Amino acid sequence: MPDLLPIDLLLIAACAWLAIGFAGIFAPRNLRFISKILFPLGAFVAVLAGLTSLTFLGGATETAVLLIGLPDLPFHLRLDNLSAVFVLLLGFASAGISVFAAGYFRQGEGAAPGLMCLQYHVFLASMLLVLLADDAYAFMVAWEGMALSSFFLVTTQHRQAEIRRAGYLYLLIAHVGAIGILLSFGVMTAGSGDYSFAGMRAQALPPFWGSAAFLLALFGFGAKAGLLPVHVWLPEAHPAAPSPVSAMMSGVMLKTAIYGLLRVSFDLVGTSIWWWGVVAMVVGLATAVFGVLYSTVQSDMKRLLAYSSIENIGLLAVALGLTLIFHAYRMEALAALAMTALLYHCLAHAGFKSLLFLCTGSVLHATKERSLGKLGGLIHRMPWVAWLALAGVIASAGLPPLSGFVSEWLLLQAFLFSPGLPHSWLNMIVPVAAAVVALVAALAGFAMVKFYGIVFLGQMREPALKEAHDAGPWERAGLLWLAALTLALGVLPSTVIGFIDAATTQLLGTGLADQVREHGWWMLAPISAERASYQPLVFLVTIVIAGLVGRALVRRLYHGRGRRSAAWDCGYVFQGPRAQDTAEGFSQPIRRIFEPMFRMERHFPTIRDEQPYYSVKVEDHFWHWLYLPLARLTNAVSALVTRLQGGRIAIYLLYSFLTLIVLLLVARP
Amino acid sequence: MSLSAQLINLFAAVILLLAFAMLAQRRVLTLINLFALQGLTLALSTLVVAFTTGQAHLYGSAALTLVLKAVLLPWILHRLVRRLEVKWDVEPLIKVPTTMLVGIVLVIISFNVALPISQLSSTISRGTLGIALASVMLAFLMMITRSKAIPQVVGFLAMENGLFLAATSATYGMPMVVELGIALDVLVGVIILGVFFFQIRDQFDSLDIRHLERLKEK
Amino acid sequence: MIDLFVLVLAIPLVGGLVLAVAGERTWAPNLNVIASAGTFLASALLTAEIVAGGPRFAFGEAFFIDSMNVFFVTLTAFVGMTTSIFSGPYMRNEREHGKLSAARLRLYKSMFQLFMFTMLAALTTNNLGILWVAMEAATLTTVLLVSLYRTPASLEAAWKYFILCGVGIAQALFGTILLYFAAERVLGETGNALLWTYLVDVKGQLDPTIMALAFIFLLVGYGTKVGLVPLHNWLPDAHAEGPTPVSAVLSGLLLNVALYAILRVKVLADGAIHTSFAGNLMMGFGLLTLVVAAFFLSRQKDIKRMFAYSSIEHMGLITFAFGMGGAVANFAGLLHMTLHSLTKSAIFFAVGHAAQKCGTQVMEDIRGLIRINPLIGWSLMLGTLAILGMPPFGVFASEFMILTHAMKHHPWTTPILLLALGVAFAAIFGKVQPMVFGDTQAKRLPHAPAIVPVFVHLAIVLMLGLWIPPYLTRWFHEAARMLG
Amino acid sequence: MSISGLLWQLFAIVLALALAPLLTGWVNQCRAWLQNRSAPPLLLPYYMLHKLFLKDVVLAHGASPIFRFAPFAVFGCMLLACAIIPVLSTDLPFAPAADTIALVGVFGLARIFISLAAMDVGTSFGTLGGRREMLVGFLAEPALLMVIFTLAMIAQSTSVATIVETLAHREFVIYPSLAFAGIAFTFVSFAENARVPVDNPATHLELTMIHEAMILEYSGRHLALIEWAASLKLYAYSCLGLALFFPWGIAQGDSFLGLLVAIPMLVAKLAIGGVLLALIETLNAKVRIFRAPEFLGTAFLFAVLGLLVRLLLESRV
Repeated sequence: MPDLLPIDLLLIAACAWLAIGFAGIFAPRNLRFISKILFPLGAFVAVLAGLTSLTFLGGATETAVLLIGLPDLPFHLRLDNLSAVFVLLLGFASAGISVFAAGYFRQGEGAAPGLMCLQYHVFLASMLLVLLADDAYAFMVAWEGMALSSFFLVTTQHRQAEIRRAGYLYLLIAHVGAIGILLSFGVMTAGSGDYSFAGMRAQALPPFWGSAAFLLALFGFGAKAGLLPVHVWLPEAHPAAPSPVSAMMSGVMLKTAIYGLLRVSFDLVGTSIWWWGVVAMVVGLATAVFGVLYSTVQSDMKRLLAYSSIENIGLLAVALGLTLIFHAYRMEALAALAMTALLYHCLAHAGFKSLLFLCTGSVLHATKERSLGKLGGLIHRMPWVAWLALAGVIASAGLPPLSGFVSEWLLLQAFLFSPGLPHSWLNMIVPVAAAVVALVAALAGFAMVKFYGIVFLGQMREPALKEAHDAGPWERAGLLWLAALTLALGVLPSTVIGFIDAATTQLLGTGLADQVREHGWWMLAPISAERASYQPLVFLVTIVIAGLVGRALVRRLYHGRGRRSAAWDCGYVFQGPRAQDTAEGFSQPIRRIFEPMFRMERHFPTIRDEQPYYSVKVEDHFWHWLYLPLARLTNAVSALVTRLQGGRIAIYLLYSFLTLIVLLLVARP
Repeated sequence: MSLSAQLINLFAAVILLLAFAMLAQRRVLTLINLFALQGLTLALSTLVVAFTTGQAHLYGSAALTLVLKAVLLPWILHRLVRRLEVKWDVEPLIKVPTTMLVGIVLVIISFNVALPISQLSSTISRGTLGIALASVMLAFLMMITRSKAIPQVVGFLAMENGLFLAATSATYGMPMVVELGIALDVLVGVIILGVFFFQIRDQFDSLDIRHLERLKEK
Repeated sequence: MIDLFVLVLAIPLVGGLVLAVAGERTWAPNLNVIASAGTFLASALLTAEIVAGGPRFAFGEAFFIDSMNVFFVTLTAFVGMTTSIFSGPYMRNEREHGKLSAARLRLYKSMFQLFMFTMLAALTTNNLGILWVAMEAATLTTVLLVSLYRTPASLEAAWKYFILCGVGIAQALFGTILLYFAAERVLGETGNALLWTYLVDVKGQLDPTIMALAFIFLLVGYGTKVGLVPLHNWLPDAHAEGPTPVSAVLSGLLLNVALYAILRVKVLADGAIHTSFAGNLMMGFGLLTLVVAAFFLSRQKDIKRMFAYSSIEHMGLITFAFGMGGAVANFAGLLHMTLHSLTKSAIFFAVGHAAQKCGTQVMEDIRGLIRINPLIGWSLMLGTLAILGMPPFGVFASEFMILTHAMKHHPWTTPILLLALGVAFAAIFGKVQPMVFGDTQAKRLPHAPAIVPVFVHLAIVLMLGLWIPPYLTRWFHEAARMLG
Repeated sequence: MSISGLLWQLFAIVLALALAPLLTGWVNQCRAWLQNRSAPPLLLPYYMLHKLFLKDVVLAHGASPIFRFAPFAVFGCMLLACAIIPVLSTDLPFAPAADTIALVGVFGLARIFISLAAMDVGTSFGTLGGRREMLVGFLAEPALLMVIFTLAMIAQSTSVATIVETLAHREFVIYPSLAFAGIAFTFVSFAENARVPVDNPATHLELTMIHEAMILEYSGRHLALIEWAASLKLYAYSCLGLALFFPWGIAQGDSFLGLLVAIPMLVAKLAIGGVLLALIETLNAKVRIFRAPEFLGTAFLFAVLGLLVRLLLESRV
């Protein structure tokens, strides 16, 4: 079919997802059909969508207008390179997640499988539509559809009150965010009443309104992404959701918010002011530091990952800020560098965070346990999951040669150029921001070691863990796919940048592809080889060869003998699993060093305690500083308002009477 | 000013006076009688207008008012009072002198509001529009200040009287079909209210509407 | 051939009278449904006729059907039909629970049909006086419906409803008199001075001072029935204490009809006054209503009461939309009215079943509906999401249009609107979610719930969010244009 | 990439492998002298390695494959680091494989592996060591990156080779920022190499140790590799410090003569560096673990100051 454009194919993919979803609802209890046919089918569609956008990248923008929508604002769709990059992300990440999900969903857990199948695929389709939407209405429909379907997925286990609460918080903040986005669109139409994106592009906004639109978008999309201070839903919702859903939300959905921010700030607003970048950067830094610190002190493995997602979103916001700053000063080459870092990190995070969340899913299935304090030593029972999780952990810690490092490296490179900025304050502050980014990256390593070490290594903390089983074939396939993506993104940066550069070029007018291509596929040198270069493959191969050669040599020159024995107990007899660090113990240094950042409730044992125990509960300051006061305020206003309805008919009549009198006296045509 | 115009103004003044009297009255039976008197005055006033202007349908209107407001409704109310054995409106929610003061303010407001309109009117009875509005407002005030169900209903009906007065004074009455419809509504309304009184008394052992304050926001 | 319009009015009237006499027969519930269905059928055919042939009169010039009210007629007849379908099993359950006697059921069915009749008459009449009469009659019929249970609470609610709406409507009568007065100065004493078709032709010549006063009285008067703050106090009580089908029609239809009356008058006022006086008043009331109702929501304990406040809130929004005026806002307002009727009645259906299942209207005692009966649970959930303006449900479409229009013409109102919508969302969703989800120990009911109407409503609402059929668009546009 | 370049690269790696234990031995010897002890033989580290390689590996029952895999990975990482840092010439084939940021990444990777391995057996000391190592790591890494940033801004490049070339082979300029960066770098390298103020390589007192606590369970060839890797790390840091702050003597191309000169220069510089290291270690005392953040915080502060000084004083040069 030669006349099917990529945008048509993507539309078909969205429809296919919807069809798959509705197919599930017709056999809601037929688990075999749903998990072994529908979910793999969904994964297949996802791969196709990813491939479609891969072939499209670099191509000319395509548009379509659908028959549905409002009478004078039908759904406009548009596939350009920016959308395509994110469709790529969506397709490839969700393929792995869908395959995993095929093996994950079981009978009798939460909602009926058919219902979940519907919600899951509607979620996918609406995310795709978000990326393709080219008018405010279609965007908002898709956006809220995404929020809604994911909300239902989050509350699958709705019998638990805390999960309901998490879902509520999630949908509420998503809704408030959506209001912000809608307002932002409204500002961008500049009163023209044209709510298609084309109409917004055509408007030249004065700086004040441009800034208003940007800030509203930052708030609105930030609420979805999990930027401070509207992040509170994220650590609640992610653990509540089934793992494939957490993976989808963290890996893909959060990126749609980044997509929206990019779309608004580089495409729709049309102007750019330097301090926007500073705002984004400051918010991003705060988010990143906050996220990573809280991630290190969590005792629930999914919460830990959720906070880690907040951190990554913060880094993305920093990259966005940097891009905006460079863009505002017309330093497009550097802006392109920062934006490449941004897009790359989106892809990388989609890969490794989905991978890690899926791993927690397997662990959860095998052990029924989310609390780090009751896990441990799972590498013995679940080698597949453990080794694949290691890839995610290394990438997530931002270490070479996997995907997380590439984006971090690009980001730091972009930071190094900030002294060229024609603004002395920025010159001073931006490098300090780079220092914070470095701190965040290092702390991420801490969090990841904690995660991996406590879940998979050490002794099993509970006897029941001996019964744990490894992931099934479908789950393994999904994990492998994502691990492979993580590896590919790690060692083939130039190739990947060759693809995503189309988006950068589209938004900024210039890209990195030419410089990158100059040096061959194995080497990443975004500006010039002299300035900075990175050859991940050499990296990987050297380490592997050094390890292997070392091993071979040692065996050849000496021997390979070994035996097993009990671990050395340092003279203590009690070296059971309880002697290991708990999750709380591991993060004790962090709590101590960064004490003011946490709101802690601690109980210390005293000498007189019959049964001494130590406990610590870490809470988010924002609850007490922002959300609870807000709730109290609303409540107070509400209490005031309800006095209107006091029950006395005489008073009611008086209202009516006074209204009439006031109107008669005051209102004049 | 012609005699009929003077007569109409007189009747209007009587209606206003009766409205004040009702506002001050605490005995339920007297209240109903005052209401009947107001209906009668209204019917007479309409009759004068009809006679003066020769509008045929105003005779009908006057007859309707007479039957309904001066006879039928008071009769129903009397029966109700007897059956329900209520004689006193225990005490108004606001003290009577205060109510009267507020009433005077209301009259001033009504006159001022109605002034620009009555200047536009060409009817013989245009000056009474302000009085009509004032009696609507006074009836309203009465409803607000009464704590028993029956006085409240009387207030409601007195309001209708004011509205009828307004209709005749400004426009020589509404089209007949509308007037009939209004009359039907009022009649049915009073019957339903009558049924209500019994139900309320059954449920609450009283017609004091202060019992009816349970539905509220806490 | 019988005039379709006659059928539209005659079926409910005759039905109501027959049911008043024979309402205790076994076939009576079916007759109720059949009469409603017949009304709907007739009105649908009438709509087709009007769409094809343009506006027309009936019974001389007493009734007038144009593209605006025919749409309300269809909507009213449709919701009436689904409500009657819903009320069959619902009322049977109520009876078996001993809450209602056979005589009361007879009263219910008869009054329901008469209520439909009064509303259809109010919508179609050409005479603003008759409009008033029909509105008052609608109050009377519903007063009986609200007090159907004869509990202290329902009596209190009905009493307040009667008195407040009675007083309100008396003010509307004063306004009507003033309007008549203004019109008579132009049209002369021909007796046509209350006929809409005549009035609309001469609206430019009506005296602005009188019209302004008349509009104030009419707005306060009919506004009481619409539920505009601070005239709304009867509304939550009446909704909460009456039987659920009555709550559904009150919210879904009566409020609309009252608003329709205001709209008709607004056209005249706008024509006479030449400033946005009427619009500004409506916008002010709309905003106040929206905000106050939103803050009311979070402290509710009774589920029907909460959704009653939600109705107030939406009426505020619609009033605001019509207040802004202009083609887009009017279009959005009409659309929102339609969608609100459909959604809110669907919600009340679901709520009715839910409350029946759990034996209470107290939200804290309703838990885990989705486990008792997934259909009821999902219908309440989806209905709630729809009414909260979640896409892809249609309410979002109309809210989107209202918001964007407000942003364009009255930017200062947008934060207020959004604040109210946000607060409402937090309140309603926070209460509904634990009702739908979670655990429960409720029992089964003897009669299967009539859940089809809910899904039919929601399906239409969903469709309108994604695709508004062109003929509907045309129709809405035409109506919006008539509103100016 | 020429054959001779490749050969020189291999030579540099072999040199690193050979010199690293020697450096460790030299430092130990100097320290002993300074502390008035009789010094162990200079070649003791080689004997140790040989002995360990000969011994059987004793694995704890709970040890997983990660435990066995980690020593090789750590060793590989350190070897890569040594290959990247220009010790002899700035123009070796591996130079573009990684810049300074990637170098920090390599150290981070090694740290992760060793920490994970420490947690693997599940003893109390292992996890304690692992967490302390990560603590030191997340404090040291940003400081190190800031040092690198300062240098990168001077050289307009993050590539180590370019930095060395800028500093050594172009016009000589006094950079005050370098002083700050140098101090910060010294602090960091002490912490990173488990040296005295932060850790004490000579102790096995459980409550204070970091590095030793992590490798308690290792034995035989695994321990040998880890020890060797530790030596390599010290060597790599020393070379990095020398390359960044005292780059003179490193050849520019792969000319035989230049490289021939570079080797003795390197050995001399390392010898002096070793003495200084021992001296500082002797003059200081091990601090409590929770003083370590202060120590490294100071390093971070210095590094940032260096950066600001660079921006304030030198950017207009």
